Amino acid sequence: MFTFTIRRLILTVPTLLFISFVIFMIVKLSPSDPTGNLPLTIPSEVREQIREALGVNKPLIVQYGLWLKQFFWLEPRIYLEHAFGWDLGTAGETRLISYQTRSPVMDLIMQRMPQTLMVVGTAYLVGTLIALPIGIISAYKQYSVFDQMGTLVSMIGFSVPPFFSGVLVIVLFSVMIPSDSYFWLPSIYDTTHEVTDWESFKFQFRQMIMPVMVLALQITAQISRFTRASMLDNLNQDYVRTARAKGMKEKTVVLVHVLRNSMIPVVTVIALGIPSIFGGAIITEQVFKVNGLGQLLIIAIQGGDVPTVQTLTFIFAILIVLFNLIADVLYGILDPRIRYD
Amino acid sequence: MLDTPKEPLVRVSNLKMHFPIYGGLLRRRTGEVKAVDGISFDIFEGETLGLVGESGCGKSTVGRSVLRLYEVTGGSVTIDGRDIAHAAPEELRKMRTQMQMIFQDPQASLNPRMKVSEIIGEPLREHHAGSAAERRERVLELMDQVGLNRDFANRYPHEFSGGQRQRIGIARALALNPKFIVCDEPIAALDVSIQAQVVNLLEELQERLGLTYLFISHDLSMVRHIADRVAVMYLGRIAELAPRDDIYAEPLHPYTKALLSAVPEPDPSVEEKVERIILAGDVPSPSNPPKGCNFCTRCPSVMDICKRDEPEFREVQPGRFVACHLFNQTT
Amino acid sequence: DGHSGERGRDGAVSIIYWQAPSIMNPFLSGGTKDVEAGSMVVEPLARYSETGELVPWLVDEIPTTDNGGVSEDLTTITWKIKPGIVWSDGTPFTSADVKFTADYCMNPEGGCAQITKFEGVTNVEAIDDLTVKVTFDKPTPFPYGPFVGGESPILQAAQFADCTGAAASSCSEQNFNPIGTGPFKVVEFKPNDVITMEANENYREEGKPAFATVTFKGGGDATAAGRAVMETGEFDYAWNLQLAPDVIANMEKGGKGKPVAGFGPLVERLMLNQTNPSPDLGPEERSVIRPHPFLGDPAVYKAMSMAIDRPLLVEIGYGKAGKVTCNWVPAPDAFNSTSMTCDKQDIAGANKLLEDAGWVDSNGDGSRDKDGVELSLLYQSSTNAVRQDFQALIKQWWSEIGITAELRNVDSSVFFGGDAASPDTFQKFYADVEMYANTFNGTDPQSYLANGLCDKAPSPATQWQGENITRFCNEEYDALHKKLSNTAGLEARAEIGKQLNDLIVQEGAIIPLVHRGRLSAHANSLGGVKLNVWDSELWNVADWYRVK
Amino acid sequence: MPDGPAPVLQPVLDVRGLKTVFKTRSGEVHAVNDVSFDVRPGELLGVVGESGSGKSVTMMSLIGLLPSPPADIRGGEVLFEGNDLLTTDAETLRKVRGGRIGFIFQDPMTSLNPVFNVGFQIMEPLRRHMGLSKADARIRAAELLELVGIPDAQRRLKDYPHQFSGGMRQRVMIAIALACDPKVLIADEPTTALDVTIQAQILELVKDLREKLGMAIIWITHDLGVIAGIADRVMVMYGGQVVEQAPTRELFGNPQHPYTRALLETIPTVRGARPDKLNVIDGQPPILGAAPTACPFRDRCQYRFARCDAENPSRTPAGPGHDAACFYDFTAGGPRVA
Amino acid sequence: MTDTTQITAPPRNQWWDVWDQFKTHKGALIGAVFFILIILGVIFGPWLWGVDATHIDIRSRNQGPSLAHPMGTDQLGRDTFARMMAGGRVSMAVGLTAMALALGLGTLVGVVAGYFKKLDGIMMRTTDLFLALPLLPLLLVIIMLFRDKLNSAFGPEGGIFILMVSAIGATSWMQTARIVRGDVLAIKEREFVLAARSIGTPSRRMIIRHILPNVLSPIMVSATLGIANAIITESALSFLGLGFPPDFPTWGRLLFDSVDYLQQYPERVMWPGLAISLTVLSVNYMGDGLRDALDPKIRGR
Ligand SMILES: Nc1ncnc2c1ncn2[C@@H]1O[C@H](COP(=O)(O)OP(=O)(O)OP(=O)(O)O)[C@@H](O)[C@H]1O
Ligand SMILES: Nc1ncnc2c1ncn2[C@@H]1O[C@H](COP(=O)(O)OP(=O)(O)OP(=O)(O)O)[C@@H](O)[C@H]1O
Ligand SMILES: [Mg+2]
Ligand SMILES: [Mg+2]
Ligand code: NI
Repeated sequence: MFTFTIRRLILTVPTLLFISFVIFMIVKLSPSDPTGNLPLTIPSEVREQIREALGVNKPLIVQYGLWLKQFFWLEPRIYLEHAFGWDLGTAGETRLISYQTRSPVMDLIMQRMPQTLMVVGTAYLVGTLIALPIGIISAYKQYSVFDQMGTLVSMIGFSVPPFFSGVLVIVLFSVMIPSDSYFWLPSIYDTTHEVTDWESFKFQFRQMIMPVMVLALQITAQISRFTRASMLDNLNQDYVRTARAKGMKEKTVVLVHVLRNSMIPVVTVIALGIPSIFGGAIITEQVFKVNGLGQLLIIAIQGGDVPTVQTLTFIFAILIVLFNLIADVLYGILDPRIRYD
Repeated sequence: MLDTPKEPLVRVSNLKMHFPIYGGLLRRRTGEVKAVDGISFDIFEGETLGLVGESGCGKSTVGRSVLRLYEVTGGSVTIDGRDIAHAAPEELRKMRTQMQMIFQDPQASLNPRMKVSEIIGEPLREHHAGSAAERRERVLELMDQVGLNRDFANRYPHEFSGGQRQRIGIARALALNPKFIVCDEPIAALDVSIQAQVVNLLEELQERLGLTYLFISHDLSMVRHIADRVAVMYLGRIAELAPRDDIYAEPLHPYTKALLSAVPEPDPSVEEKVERIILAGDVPSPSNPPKGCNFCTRCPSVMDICKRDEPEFREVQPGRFVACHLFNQTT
Repeated sequence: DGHSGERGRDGAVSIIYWQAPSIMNPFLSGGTKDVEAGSMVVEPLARYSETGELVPWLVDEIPTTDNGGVSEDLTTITWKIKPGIVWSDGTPFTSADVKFTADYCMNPEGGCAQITKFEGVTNVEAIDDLTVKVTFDKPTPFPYGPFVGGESPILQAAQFADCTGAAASSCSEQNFNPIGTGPFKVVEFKPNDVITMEANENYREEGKPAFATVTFKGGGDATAAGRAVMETGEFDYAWNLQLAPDVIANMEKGGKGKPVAGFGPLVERLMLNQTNPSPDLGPEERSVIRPHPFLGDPAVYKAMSMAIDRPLLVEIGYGKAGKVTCNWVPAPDAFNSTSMTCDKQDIAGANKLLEDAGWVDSNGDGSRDKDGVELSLLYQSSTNAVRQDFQALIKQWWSEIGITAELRNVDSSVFFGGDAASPDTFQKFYADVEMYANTFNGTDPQSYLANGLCDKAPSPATQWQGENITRFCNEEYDALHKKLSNTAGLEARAEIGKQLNDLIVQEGAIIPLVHRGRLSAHANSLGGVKLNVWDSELWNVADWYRVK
Repeated sequence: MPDGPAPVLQPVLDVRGLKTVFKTRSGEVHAVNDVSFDVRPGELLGVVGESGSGKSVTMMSLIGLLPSPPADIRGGEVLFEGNDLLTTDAETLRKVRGGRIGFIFQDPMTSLNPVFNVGFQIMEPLRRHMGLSKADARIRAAELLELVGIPDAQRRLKDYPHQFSGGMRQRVMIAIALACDPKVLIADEPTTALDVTIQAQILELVKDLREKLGMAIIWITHDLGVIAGIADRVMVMYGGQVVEQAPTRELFGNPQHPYTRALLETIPTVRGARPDKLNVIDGQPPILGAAPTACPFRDRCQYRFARCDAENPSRTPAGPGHDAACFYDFTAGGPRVA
Repeated sequence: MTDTTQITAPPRNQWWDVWDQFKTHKGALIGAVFFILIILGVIFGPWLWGVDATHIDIRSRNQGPSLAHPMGTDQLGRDTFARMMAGGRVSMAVGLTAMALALGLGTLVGVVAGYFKKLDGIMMRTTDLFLALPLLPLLLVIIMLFRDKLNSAFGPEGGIFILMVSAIGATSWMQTARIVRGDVLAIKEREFVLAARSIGTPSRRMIIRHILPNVLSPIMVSATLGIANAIITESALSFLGLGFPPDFPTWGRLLFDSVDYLQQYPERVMWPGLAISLTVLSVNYMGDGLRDALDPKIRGR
């Protein structure tokens, strides 16, 4: 297991380098321009000067090399300095700067991380927690009314785009319900809100309800389908019959024997889904103004902010690769039959 | 059938088939499964050589290597005087008409999405034997030969019973008029009441067409019925090879003895008298075979030398070959 | 009712901009959202009021030739700073800061987005602590570029000392949290997300601002912003609600807030290519060679204009935030020409015009033709729902007068992106007609009117840089504009301006469609809002208060 | 085992008129038709029959292990310790399963749960049925493993099923079935998937255990050789019915059903004479689409006559402890007279 | 030794069996009926309805459902019903083509990787690589990148269509490739492949005749999921402003445009929302049914 993990980790390095190059080229070649969104009143010479100042016109390879150096060598050192108060001689070097905000990209990302984790993470958790029982019961009572309803609801959840469901709940809960009502929910997420006491916690809870539920609907749909399929696979296995033949209670049979086996693929699917939540929640973030990583990315793309797009996309790629690895390792840990060495 | 000419049709010498195992940090080759580890035998024209042994001892691998369905690790196989193990692809393709195979699982060995006529006709089409109409005629002929109703030509395999499916497999093997057929456990997946049908059919065809069989099975009683000579395999090697009557009457190798004694007798009065040699323990893994004699971990009459030296496979009586240190003295 | 009292008496106010500010330093961005967010903190010497007049801000009076602030030869202007102004950190605001600001923006390595404000400036001199003299390289009848309006505020020299030139971008702390003289100061700036501000305790006016804190939220879309102010009441002020009129009307029914509109010089217009954009020509010739096969014919462009039902366009696209206009420069009022009318659609008239000019559909393919030239054109615009509606409508009207149009829309970041390698920029104008909106800063259109000068036409030689998008070229126009740049006095200037405007429209370079206003919304409980389209919308945020 | 005059004991398990039907999309499958049999304490009842003859379904019906749907038990009673297992409540049934009746399944490779260690799986019934503490259960589990001949039992409790070979897994299954000292052990083809040498080991083990523990065993197989070696009494099934039932020796010596006879004749042996040609049973097993109205074997039967097509024969005595469901009387050499 | 037993079923194509099985799955059947209705509707609908989807009738804008306009009209007075059908054409075409592309690519990669051991490593690494690329962001970038080049080559609609389809297709083949590879690996070990090899069948024919027909069922299931996925992705891209141009109706676009009017004209949201959901639902149910129908194990029962 250990050597497997190490081996996979080593293998990720060239993969990631290659991915970074691909992303760089794609992003770089895209025709969007950092000055494209400026008002028309700004004349073209000025635009050209701005571009020059941003370093847009340097040769591609130089830019890529610089990016590599900044991302892999400079930024980690800066974080080490922050964390431990060391001096690693980063003082004079230029960090990875976003075109739009003229501030270090990594700081932007760090700033956005809490929002994204908070909302999207909770949604993932809630979605999973709802999905598992639905999946389990649907499988155990296959073709029952519950199962049919579960299927229908989860498929609708899968097919309704969040820009629709999001606006729908906003109209229902923020507009139709008077704002002094107990059931009123805020339509705009306050990212500056800090939880300090019960009241502020309640507010946080209320403002999270809608974005979390809209996102969770999609997650629930997928995971419950998957759980159901996995449970169904396992319910027909011979060992289930063995467990019954041993006189175990139905509850034990389903929740101990079958569940444990079914969870192996489900857990890995859940792990694999985690990186996608960072990028995948873009639309929901947009609808509820939860300005997280997704919104950062969209704004950066629209503004031709190459360093931000490049870095964010690459971080997503790292996350995907990492969670792939985690999923595999998890598989190995959960399933005693799998031995990677 | 002892009057078979003494010229072997198939000659296998020191055949080795090792499957690599990869592992470690860089997926290096860390070992190998020695599925077949240096075996030699001849099969004479028109005879049936039975190959028996426990599951996983390498029987199927031998059968497949002989037909070069695997790229062998070492040794040579000649069929009808031509080297199979090292033939070039196109040459090999031509030689395939000479040698065919019948498979263990009649369900799995037929493509579920092809009609019976297509399955049987495939080798013909592959080797451009005749026009479509001629091929069709030949297919029907083959179906008659194996006792399949001509009306079934347009059905799919799943519409047949196990025994019928095995007949389809046999018809396919016969399509190109081969001389040599490897039967890899053709009856293992069949119900007792159907096994006999298939075995009888095979025997009948052999008589009629002068076929040569390598008959692989773990069912010792069936092998006794069909084979002229029998080779007993254990863990990638041949433990004993002898004419059928000799081996059943007086097995030499301790493993053969144990194997034969373990076969239950469907007759209580005989069964009671059978003296069982119960072997202890399980078969070692072929990736990590014991040092010395393969069988030394389970052998009831194990000696010190067995754990050190590998016994030689040699002729101890005329026509009887054994690989066991017990027979070192006898020549 | 809350007009006066102590500073910070009204607690919190919340503002939503659906485009999120990414930086507080207007010199590094130029985006309206950034300029306006910055305007709450950093201030210019003078501003434009909601009526477009110059008002002194950090000075006591506007320098003019009358009061001697502007030299007789129109080459210098001298600003006298109001005494006693301090930065929010308590240090005094001096002429050194003003001079520094000029140096900061004029540094060629800094990539200053407002450099045009300093066009022609040769020297900025701090005469004494409270006096600054700006010298221009030639007589400048309108010398109110530098230090006037939200785009050109004063930065604190002490804070930005290390941020000049190439270092400008790496000063994120300064750029996010500039020290200013404005009513508020930044507490926390989250780029592209939210800004929290609090009242500047050193603000020069007693009892202002009324609000102690500001939450300035960015992101989302105009619909959500409007809804948050007018329907759910979560926010007090929403900026620039570019929404369909009936959507706005419906939101207003929410009863929590109301929309306010203001009109600057922004005009949605059709630009008619004066050169030949035919793809058969090579890249060096396309949109360079004159004339256009048919757009130079007055009958054609007049008919095209007559076929358009402008009131309907306004109703569908902009509602309260739009007016019918026939002018290129519809504002300020003094410059708004009244010589043309165009608020009636006249299909029959247009048809007749074309008929009389010999344009008939001789081959029956639906488009009129003459001498083998078909009246069929490519009509491009940026990708935007309202523009596509306009395209569809106009295409239909034109088809009624026998002109077929092929529609095309290009993503706005490409269209306006100015990438010399892309064939789809509005500058290259590889189409017959294109539609977009443009405006100018401040109240003086001189440099805007320069967009009709022959030598401003983009071409391969200038890497397609240049603002004369239609490639309009008329000697009379060039001469008239020259005269403008040497004329002082508002009335005289306005007269010339109107002539220029009429000339370019009548010569068929531009078909103005809609005079677009800015529509914002504020909560009913927010008092003191004066929508200003000539400067930052938030120009008078110090005067805002809560209606009790 | 000698099957001398057995002392007449009360049967521990008495099955009467069991009928099981599967409802499938393509209609009903009458898998078990009116099956009756019993086992006495200490007796080993062998059950033979070709694939699909209903052996497994019969046994699983007994203790309610068939999933319903598709299975539907249409009738009969299963008397065990004074209860009818078919009608008793679920809780009692669960207590019987694993506690009083042990079950070994056909396929050792898939019958153990791959993600729990073997110790856990053996301890489960111990803790549930015998209420042992964890520690006690562990001790007992180790004993059981040792009993079924797995060396180093204490350590191997922690191993997972995939770490055992097929033979050992089958032994673990036996250990689980034996865990609570059941009165009846049902073994469904426990050695079919194994090699002869391993099979011999397990047969030896079962003989031992039966002597030691004195339980009744029902042993299902299609291998008559195995039956001959261990059974006291044999029941032959065909087409969802019991067609013959007799003490082992009697059955092999004097088969009274044409199917049994044909079966015995087809089987080659490794000992004794070698016939030139193997006998075969022609034809196909019956399709169990409807409740039988005629003899299920008639299509393949060489003794078939008119009555076979009209009526389904019921089991009639053919000797001491011997009965067969056939209209043909082999002793007399002609159709049985009613 | 002749078999006397007659299997009385007439000889028939195996697809009849698939169909037989499929028929018994009620959900799948209803799904298929809906799907076919939708397809027929969008293909022949505009032709029967005869109202041009781009025709502007400014006088009758923002109308509710009526006889003349069964689904009402939009802000320019275009007939929503006609636009729904025109949009459905595009959405369906995007769904089907993108699915076909993803499927083709996925199957090709999967089969090649599974069948040729030598290519397995590199193919699977490539697949992993694609899996590791953050798709939505890249999709956005790719669309920005190529949109205008293709627009100029194929016209605005053709260009964006090609782009959409290839972007969605090129970023969603990996799952199929993985599944197919897995199945091919398993099928390669099945004895009938060995049997074919023992006859001397070369690889090409082996793949076409033996491997492909047997990986059909996972491919079909991927296909149904692919359609749904493509339709949804297209609508998400519309929302982010990167889909088809605003004047070009697709269901995603119509839905997005009408979200602003949610309160005034709720039916405008309903139509495209309903269409997308119904299509996805029906396709999913069809997938369920197909999976069952194509699985010989289930079919055999
Ligand atoms: N392709 C392969 N790669 C690696 N190992 C293999 C491969 N094929 C077979 N083996 C191993 O080689 C050994 C011999 O296998 P083989 O299939 O020849 O046995 P067998 O005697 O035919 O058994 P059975 O009676 O179960 O068919 C086994 O240990 C098996 O695991
Ligand atoms: N779940 C099921 N649904 C429908 N039919 C079934 C089901 N399970 C078993 N059957 C049918 O019931 C009959 C008896 O099956 P059973 O498993 O008892 O046979 P068996 O005698 O145990 O055979 P084997 O020796 O192959 O184990 C068969 O015809 C089988 O097809
Ligand atoms: Mg084998
Ligand atoms: Mg069974
Ligand atoms: Ni057997």
